[in-house]
Amino acid sequence: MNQFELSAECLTPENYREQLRDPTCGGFSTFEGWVRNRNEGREVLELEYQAYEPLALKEGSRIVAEAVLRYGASKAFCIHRVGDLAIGELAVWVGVGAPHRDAAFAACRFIIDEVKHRVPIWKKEHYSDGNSGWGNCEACVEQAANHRAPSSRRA
Amino acid sequence: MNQFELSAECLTPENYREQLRDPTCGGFSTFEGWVRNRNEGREVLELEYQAYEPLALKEGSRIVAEAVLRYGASKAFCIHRVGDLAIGELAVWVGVGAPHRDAAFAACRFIIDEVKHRVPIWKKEHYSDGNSGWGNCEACVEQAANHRAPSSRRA
Amino acid sequence: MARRKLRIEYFAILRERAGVDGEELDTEAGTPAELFAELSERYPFPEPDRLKVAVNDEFSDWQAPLADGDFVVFIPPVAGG
Amino acid sequence: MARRKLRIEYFAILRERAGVDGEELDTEAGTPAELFAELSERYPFPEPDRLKVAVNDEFSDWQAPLADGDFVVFIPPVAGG
Repeated sequence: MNQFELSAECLTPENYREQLRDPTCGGFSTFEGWVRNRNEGREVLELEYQAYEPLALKEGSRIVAEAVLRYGASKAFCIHRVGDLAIGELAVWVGVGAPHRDAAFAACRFIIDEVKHRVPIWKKEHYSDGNSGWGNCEACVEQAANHRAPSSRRA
Repeated sequence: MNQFELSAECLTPENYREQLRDPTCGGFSTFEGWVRNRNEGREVLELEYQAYEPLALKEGSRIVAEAVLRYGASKAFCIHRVGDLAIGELAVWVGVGAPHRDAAFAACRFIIDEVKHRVPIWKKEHYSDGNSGWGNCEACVEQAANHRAPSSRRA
Repeated sequence: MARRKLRIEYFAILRERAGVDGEELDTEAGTPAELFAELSERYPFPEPDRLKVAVNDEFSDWQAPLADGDFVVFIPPVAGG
Repeated sequence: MARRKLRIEYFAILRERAGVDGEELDTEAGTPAELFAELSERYPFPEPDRLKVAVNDEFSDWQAPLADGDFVVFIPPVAGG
């Protein structure tokens, strides 16, 4: 079992959980990210995850290994969906087993936080008003457009 | 689904998880307590959980309700095993769904911490050296024995 | 002095020390504290300072008055999870 | 001036703006920063300050020298989970 995987198929938590079982572990913490029907006030119909796979796999595995080392966890695994997802579908699953619950919770939280910041995966939301957007990419593009506008006027 | 339950049968996380699914939730955090093969340096062969059921159910439900209110979680559930458990078996399961992951993690952690402190459930560990003990009950009994000894001498 | 009939159930270390799951008691004890002191004469129970008490399936004060027919449970330090 | 053949792949908003998944480029750009500036002349790309860059499937500095045959990916703000 690799420490970080990408999947174009529906995620199957019971399988990952089974593979993390360990008689030295007293605590096991999981986090699941589900596709919500709303984001920032807009109704979401479905979404799409795109990944730069070779680097996502490397960076994701580094994060899981860091979490294990930093918190003294025994076993950890994270898997992220790619492709089209419906509302309520599982987008990401993290599971960590550790001797005690402090380490299990802390390592699980570390992994999901770092994955969201560091792994090259992008989310495109499709809204009920017909619009769609690439998560927080849109803001930076608008910002760039605003930067360009004045310089065009100056030219 | 009650918010807190006791079970003499093996716990079934996939069922609880399924019942907590909610399209308004973006984050779902679980904690599982597994029976470890060691505790405080001693090899554990099996253990037994005993509960004062009517009060355990009341206090457990209060804890889950408090967590939902305090952290703005959407759904939460906790179930605890009673009876004889083997190494690796699931002793307690907590699951919390919330709009965002901060609330899901915090409420899940709150529930397991409070359950361990407030719900009248006791654990008897059976060790490989033939001894057994009622969790942290033994220490207080020894302390009491020490208190009584001097007073007996005075009597 | 007033006497009352109480029902008591034991758990964990208290059950082991008492040697019974529970019992009915005809007693002059008017509070859980007095009841526990009376039982401690018969059984090698721990000091009550780390214990809690429940009356009729709710946590109770050690000094709350007991009524005839009350159901009392002494709660050693819990260890769930 | 030295020219080099680079392979570029686009993701997310950059793929939409470029209108292609990727391309081969024969260019004088010697660093990812120079390459991005060149591409920004052709496509309505965002400012590079919130982007990262990877060369040959590892994160790279914007000023690292590019070699012939390098594979370059510009990484807009990620949004997994």
